[in-house]
Amino acid sequence: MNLTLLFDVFLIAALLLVSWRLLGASDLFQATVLFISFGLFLSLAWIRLQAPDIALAEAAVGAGLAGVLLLGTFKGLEPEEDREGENLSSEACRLDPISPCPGRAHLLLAFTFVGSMTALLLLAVLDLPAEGDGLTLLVFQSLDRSGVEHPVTAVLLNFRFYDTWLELGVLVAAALSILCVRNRLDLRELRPSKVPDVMLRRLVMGLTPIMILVVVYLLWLGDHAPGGAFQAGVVLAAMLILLWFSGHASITSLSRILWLFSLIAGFAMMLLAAVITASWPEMRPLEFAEEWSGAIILAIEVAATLSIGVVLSSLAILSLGAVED
Amino acid sequence: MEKFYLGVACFLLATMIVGLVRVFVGPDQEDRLVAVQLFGTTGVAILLLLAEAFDASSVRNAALLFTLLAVLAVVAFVRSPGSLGEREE
Amino acid sequence: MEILSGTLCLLGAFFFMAGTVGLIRFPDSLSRIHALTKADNLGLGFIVLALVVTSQSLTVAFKLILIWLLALVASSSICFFLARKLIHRG
Amino acid sequence: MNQMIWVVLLPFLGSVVCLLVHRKLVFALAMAASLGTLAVAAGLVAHVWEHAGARVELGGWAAPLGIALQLDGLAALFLLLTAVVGVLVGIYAGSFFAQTSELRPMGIHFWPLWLLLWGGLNGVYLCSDAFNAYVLLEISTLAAVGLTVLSGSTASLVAGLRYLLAAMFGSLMYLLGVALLYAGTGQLDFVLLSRSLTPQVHVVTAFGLMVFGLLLKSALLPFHFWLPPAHASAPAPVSAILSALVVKASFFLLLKIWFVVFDSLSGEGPGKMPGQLLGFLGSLAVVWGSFQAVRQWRLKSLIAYSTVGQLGYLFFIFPVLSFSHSPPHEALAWGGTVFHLFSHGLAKASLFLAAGCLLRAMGTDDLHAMRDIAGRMPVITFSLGVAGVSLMGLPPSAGFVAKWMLLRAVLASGQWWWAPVIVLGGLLTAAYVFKILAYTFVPSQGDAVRLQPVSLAMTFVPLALAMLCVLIGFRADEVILLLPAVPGCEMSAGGGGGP
Repeated sequence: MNLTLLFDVFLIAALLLVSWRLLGASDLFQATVLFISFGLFLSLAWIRLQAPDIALAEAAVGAGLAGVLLLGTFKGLEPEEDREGENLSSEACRLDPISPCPGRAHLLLAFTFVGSMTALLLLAVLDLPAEGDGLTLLVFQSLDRSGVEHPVTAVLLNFRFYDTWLELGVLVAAALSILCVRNRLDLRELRPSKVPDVMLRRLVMGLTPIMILVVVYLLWLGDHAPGGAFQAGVVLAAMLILLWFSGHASITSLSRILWLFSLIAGFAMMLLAAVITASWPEMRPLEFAEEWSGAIILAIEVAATLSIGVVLSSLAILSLGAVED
Repeated sequence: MEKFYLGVACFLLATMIVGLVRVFVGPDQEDRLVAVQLFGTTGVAILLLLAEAFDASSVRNAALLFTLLAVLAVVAFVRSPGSLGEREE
Repeated sequence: MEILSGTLCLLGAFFFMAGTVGLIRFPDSLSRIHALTKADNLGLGFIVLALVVTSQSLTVAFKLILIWLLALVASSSICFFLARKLIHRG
Repeated sequence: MNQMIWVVLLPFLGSVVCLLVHRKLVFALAMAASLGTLAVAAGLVAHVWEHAGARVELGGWAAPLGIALQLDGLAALFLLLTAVVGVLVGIYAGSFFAQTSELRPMGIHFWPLWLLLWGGLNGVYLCSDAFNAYVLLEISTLAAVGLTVLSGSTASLVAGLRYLLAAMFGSLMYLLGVALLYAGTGQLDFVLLSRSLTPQVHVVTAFGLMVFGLLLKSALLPFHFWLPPAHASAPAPVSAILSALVVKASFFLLLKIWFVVFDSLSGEGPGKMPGQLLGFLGSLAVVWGSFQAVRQWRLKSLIAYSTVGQLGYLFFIFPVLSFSHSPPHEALAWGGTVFHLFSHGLAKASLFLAAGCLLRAMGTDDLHAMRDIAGRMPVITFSLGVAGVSLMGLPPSAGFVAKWMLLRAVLASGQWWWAPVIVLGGLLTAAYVFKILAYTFVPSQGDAVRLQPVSLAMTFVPLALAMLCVLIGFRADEVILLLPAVPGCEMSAGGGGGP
């Protein structure tokens, strides 16, 4: 009896069951809760697929941020009276009053599309060559020239620095877009509630130092093991959101300019590196001298952690704080 | 010993699947959240067992993140602006 | 050592099972919350203990215990928040 | 050729600086970044003119591991178009967002987002890596959606969310295709990919997914549903940017995917049938989009639907080149398509900016309200007319050159059945352009509303764009010379190799 196989079968069964119920749920709250548990199973699946970096990220995002955003959005949709879930869902999914809610034809169309996509992808995946392992070998061969020991970090912050830099730009664009939607210039005055909650304040006071430690630990791990700026940034974001919920000083008390500085720190740091290397005559753009690359990557990771934390917590706070506006 | 840990992990995963019933039937929002909380703890236990079984320390970090961030969703649920409990307090 | 670890592990699994049974079978929300906290704290506790006794390094043992302590804090405060909300709603 | 990266760096620098400096300095610094980008882009065009293309390996990591930037004639022309439209729209926007106290806060977010978008667009033109292209599309999409919802009004939110979902779905389909290609070949670089592809099931699936994703983002007919509301509800400078530039970036990528990456799949590009299908959808877009434009009564909706119609012309290049690779009509097809891109970009920017002026002056963009505008706002009406003439394809505008070349390319390749569509599209375009102009000449019956004053910059930028549109009609030879006969051949010259 192969136990690994049994575990995988259970995991697949759980994933399919949860996603099926998730799609079929008429109650938005149930769907939200199912989505949170889906993240948990997914994280287990990433571990079985031997992608610990993604499992870490999924753990942080799935357990923390996704729950906050979805539950907060649910609170925003919830009508004044505590209605039963059933009547709520059909009202709540209407953003655009002109277009009707999904009807039978929509569902049929969606199922046909998804069905044919699945079939097509299955065919394509079965057709893939079995032995291909991409650029793994090349990455390991070039690892000693990259300045770090963990291959994922080397790819993200050295070999494909340009992509990571642009991804941080995507985060900046997302934060600015939400700001536009909310018609705001910064996060000040976004207070969660006037009611003090002693229990929550104590809890957050206790958790915050541990969270800071974990942020630093994850950041330090990124150099040689799964971890790094993104995972650390998500934990930082969770910490900032908790502080905000408990009424402590959080990013909402930052002045506009300080908040913007931390928002773009990662993007600007990488931009600075790009500008310096591009104007350096003997170097190619984005090329780091080997002896410096470790230090440069560390500095960029610190800035990126700050940015990711601030952007993600701002997104959550802006969408949650909206209810009061 | 690895096999044993893996077996216990399988068992815990099975209890999680059974526990899903509470998420499906509810009836209260709190019931569903409590069930998810149980999943979280069970998931952490599974992760720790897997970490031991496959000898992968990064899996333990994932477990650490899950426990650290477990309170977040519930805090969001009870403290979001406009939440019902709040208005009555 | 391995036998001790195995026994602790089984104990942990039993408490998880008990917690799940409580979650499914208990009649109202408050008692479900009660069953759950007791069960999952003990369950995770025994499993952590099982792993601690067989762990090779001190850091791993330390991390395991930290996880358990965090889980204790998290689940007790979560249950406090949820129970308070339930009681306020009546 | 390392200065190539500055077309990405300068807008990004401008974006970061605009976020941090005092609001009084924002416009000056943003214009400095814009003009700098224009200068670098012009330098790159000159470089291509003298030495053909160039390739830069970023970070010194050679292609399969790292990311390369690739400059060729097509990319240089796109860079130039974006820079010209960008600078002129920037001048207009500086005045537009200073008008009223409601618009001023929007201006604070406009500049960082627009410069971020500009850097992303320039990145797309220089891109030579399938995954990097995805990231660049994401940054452009997110910034474009941010610009769409700049006003925060409900209409713009609904339109912006629909745009976001459609564009994200398109990106994900594209990404799925990239993932399949990477799993199959272990390559991401365009040139290396094109060398290692063989007609297998997963390669064809990847081709289908990538093309589908990009079609969704470039709003070809059945996938155009997100475009009119988004382009019509955004503030005027944003509509101009979205219509003139953003949709074309994904079209540019489609050209590269089709004619560079998958060109080697069979002897004649990715086959005849997909080419004919795109041509058919393009014809439908030309007819349906123009027809819908004729039916609109709001000026901005009319112009937005006109974009749906005009984008259709771009897709005739696929059937024309899928039949045979013979130099004469190939050059015509490339020239016609690029000319159409240019003339449409400039004319559409001019139209949207002029519509913004009218909206400001009259407080509405309802065509019925435009009585006697020709007499009272002659410059704006003249810009509308000139830009309209170019859209219709009347000589001597660039639009005429474009449509004439496309018509000859279609006939030379023996596919006469596309010709009536091109002519019919021109007639329908004439119908909606005359519809606009006719209302501006209706004499007022004494009940004319008082017009709000419109600043000089806002009045003359649309005119400048419209005049440029006519002027490049005289520079057809240079544009054709810049374009490679087959872009794939030139690409492979610099591709691959060690560091």
